[in-house]
Amino acid sequence: MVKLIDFIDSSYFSHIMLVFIAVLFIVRPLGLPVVVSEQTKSFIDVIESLKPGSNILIQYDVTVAMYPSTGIPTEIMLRHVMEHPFNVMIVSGGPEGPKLLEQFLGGKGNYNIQEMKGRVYGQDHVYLGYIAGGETMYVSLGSNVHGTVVKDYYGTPIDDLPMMNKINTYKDIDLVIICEAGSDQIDGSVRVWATTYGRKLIADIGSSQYTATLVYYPQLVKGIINGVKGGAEYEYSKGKPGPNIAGSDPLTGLLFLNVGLIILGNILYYSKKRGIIK
Amino acid sequence: MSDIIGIIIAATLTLIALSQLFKYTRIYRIAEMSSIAAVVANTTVVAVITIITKSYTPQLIIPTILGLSYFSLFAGKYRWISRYPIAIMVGVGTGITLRAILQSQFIEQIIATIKVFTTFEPFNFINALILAAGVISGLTMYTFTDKYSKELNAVRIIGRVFLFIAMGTLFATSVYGDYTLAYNRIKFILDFFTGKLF
Amino acid sequence: MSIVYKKYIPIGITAITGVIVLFDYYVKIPEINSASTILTSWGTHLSYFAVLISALMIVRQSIPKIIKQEKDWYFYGYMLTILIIMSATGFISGIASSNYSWWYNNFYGPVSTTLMAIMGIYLMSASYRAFRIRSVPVFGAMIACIVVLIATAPAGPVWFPGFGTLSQWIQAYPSQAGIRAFTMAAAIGTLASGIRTLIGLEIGFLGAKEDKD
Amino acid sequence: MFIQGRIVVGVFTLIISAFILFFAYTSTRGKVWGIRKMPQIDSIDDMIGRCTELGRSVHISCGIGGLTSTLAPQTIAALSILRYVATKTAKMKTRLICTTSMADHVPLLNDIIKTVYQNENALDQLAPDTIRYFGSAETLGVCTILGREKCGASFLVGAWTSGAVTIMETASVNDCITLFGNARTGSYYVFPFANDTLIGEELFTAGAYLSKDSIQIGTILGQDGGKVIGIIVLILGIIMRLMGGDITQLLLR
Repeated sequence: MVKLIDFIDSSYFSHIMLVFIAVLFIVRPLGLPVVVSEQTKSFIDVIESLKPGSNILIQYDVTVAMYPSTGIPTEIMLRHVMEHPFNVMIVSGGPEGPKLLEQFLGGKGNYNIQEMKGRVYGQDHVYLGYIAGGETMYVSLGSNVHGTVVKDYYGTPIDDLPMMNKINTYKDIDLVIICEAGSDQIDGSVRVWATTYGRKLIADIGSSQYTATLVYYPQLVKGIINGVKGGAEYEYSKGKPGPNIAGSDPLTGLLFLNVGLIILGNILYYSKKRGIIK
Repeated sequence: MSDIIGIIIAATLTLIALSQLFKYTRIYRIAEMSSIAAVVANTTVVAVITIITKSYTPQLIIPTILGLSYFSLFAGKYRWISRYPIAIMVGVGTGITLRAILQSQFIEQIIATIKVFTTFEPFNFINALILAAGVISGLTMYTFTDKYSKELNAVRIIGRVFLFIAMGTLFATSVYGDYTLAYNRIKFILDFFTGKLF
Repeated sequence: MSIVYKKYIPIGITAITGVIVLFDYYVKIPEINSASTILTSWGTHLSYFAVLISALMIVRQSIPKIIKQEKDWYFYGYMLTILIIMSATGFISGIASSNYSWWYNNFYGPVSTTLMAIMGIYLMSASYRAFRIRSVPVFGAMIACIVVLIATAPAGPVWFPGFGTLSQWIQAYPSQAGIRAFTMAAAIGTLASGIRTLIGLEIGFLGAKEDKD
Repeated sequence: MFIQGRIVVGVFTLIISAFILFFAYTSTRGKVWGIRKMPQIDSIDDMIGRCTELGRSVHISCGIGGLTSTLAPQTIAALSILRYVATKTAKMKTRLICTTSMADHVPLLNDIIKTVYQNENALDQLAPDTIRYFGSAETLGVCTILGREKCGASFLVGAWTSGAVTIMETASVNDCITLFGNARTGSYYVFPFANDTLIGEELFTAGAYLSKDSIQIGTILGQDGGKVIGIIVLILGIIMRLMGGDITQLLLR
């Protein structure tokens, strides 16, 4: 008995349980229910209520290490946006953004954009690449797009791209979508796009940024996708099960395992203290 | 071919790094040394290239000379020369920090707390009061005077409760992303052994 | 005399630099604004030299270990080999080349992501120990943590209806209060620490209080 | 000349600075201000004493804050703790291991540790690999050090990411006590996992508290003044808002 409790008290027990639960759910997915939260619902509503031909700016600041927790949820969002007849302009404020987005634009991601018919680069979507400068850069991008960026990611002057003639300042942008992970820049983005320029803003963020973003909901940020959880809700409400729903099963398991471990820890702690277990 | 070798190296290093969870073995040092070498090499290459390309700019001649004075660290007695570049760096860092720290972390927080008070409707009002009381008692927890210690200590405990509730909440919202990463690595290893990666 | 150039002049430099950069934020005086920009670029440039020193230090520490064949010396040999090969690749073919990124992606990439994963795994075992109720504050933390964990789990609100609202309330009020108090106090601490640095009181970065030669 | 929208911030900065300077000034005139006991900071001595008794080494790291970034004050506060710890280890002939992930720190650490050991006439005790640079792979390196070199205490002070959890867990497996001091909101939730904590502002006061210098202790009281101003403005604002006024526009001037 004492040995068993010592084993449970050691870290090995929780490590083994974690690996066990993760493997179990990967091998045998249960198809647990998904509840679509209010923030996700309003995120989708904002995109679907836009008129055809609207201009969207996507701020893509995902890092390599955080890709599983933030990048994969953004894929479904990018795909959803691309399915509608919008003009999509994408820009990265972080140096690791381009390599990751290239996978998506090149069709290597979980959703294949190359299969989508009718999407032509330069006419309905443009990628501006990585631009240094953080918040200051976004301010100047909003005031004068053509003055801030000269060439797109592939080296074409942006004046030659037909879509970019429609976008000159922040007034031409109807919606801004923030994809953010790891960096503490959500406040800066809200300051620039919502407070200064008064644009409609929605955010697709990693769960570590969720509390920071929730402060602005629903006044400044109109909708939030919360990491893989939000991605799963997105896929569920679009009726297209994908990697996010597959990933949300083990997560339910792991989070409940965590709750169980905390309760177990307290029970054992008090039993020992009261002398119930010797 | 180099892709396959890359995947094999990646999977091996992942397994070695994960082995640290259960027992520290010497083999773990391979993972450690590989990543240290890669990181240091990367930063060094970037630094050298930047120094070579930028040092000729007239504006940067003084910092280049100051930067070279760092090498006095290896000269024992004349170590103090390296304090001059350090003094500039610390001055810049302190100045940059002091600029906006009160704006975003002090005044805007006060404003946000005031704005929660919207109506006298009981539910909203009590919530707003809880928020304000939490902020005030939390700030009181951080006072350092030894006067009125009895009265202040009672408030300090309340403040501590609020701070810890925040810790619990932030833990619960943040682990979510970390578990996603853990689960993805386990999946990577499983995919490697079942041959899905090749 | 030596204390003047070992201590007082560096303190003066820090104070002047700090005040110029600080004032740049509040006033529109062209001289100060451009001086501040120049000083900031100096700071960035200087940190590249610090990288050189650090790399040199690693090499200086490893080589004696290899020569004397101390315990585990072959690991240091392995590290130096990769370090040299990677730097050479970087210098010869450039950091944007595919050769270079192959080394970086396969030697650093998997370990860095695994490190994040290990952190996730450790968080679970750490929470097992940390949230044992030893005091009133920890009790609050544990309750908040359990409620929010259940509400965050994708299937949580289905099995435990009501936790979603409760979790939103906790996040919006008590927890928000804690974070705000932490942030505001940290701001004042930062300000005080900065001022102590500028007036030469807190000079942890300048060696010891007095230098003995 | 003054930039709109930044005036009130400037005024606040001035007022709080004036408070700090006032308390420092009165201390130079011989007034002794009392501050409360801070057991977390006092425990630093016990942690090092334990290492000396058990014959183990002491590990310290000053975090990820670069010197030219907005995290610089946290790093400087951590360096004050480092100076204190290094003085203690030099006196007690305990081995010190100092790791870092920032290249910026390396020259500083070299200078501080060497000068401290020189002052204590203990330069011969200083091993050549006392300071170790790992780049962003620091966590990995520290885990090895804690396991291999038998550290009895680990001071993780300065700005930290949540990666510190990995170090703390490895430390607890290896029977090593951790002190975690940090003022970054992003890694706020890591505090419950450490044995001892310096939460937020406590980190900044540690240096002044440890110095036992009356002027520096005076400045800590000045910080209290800042908090009192914050509380007063907050309460005034709430009362005005409930009576239909608005102070928020004024604060944003």
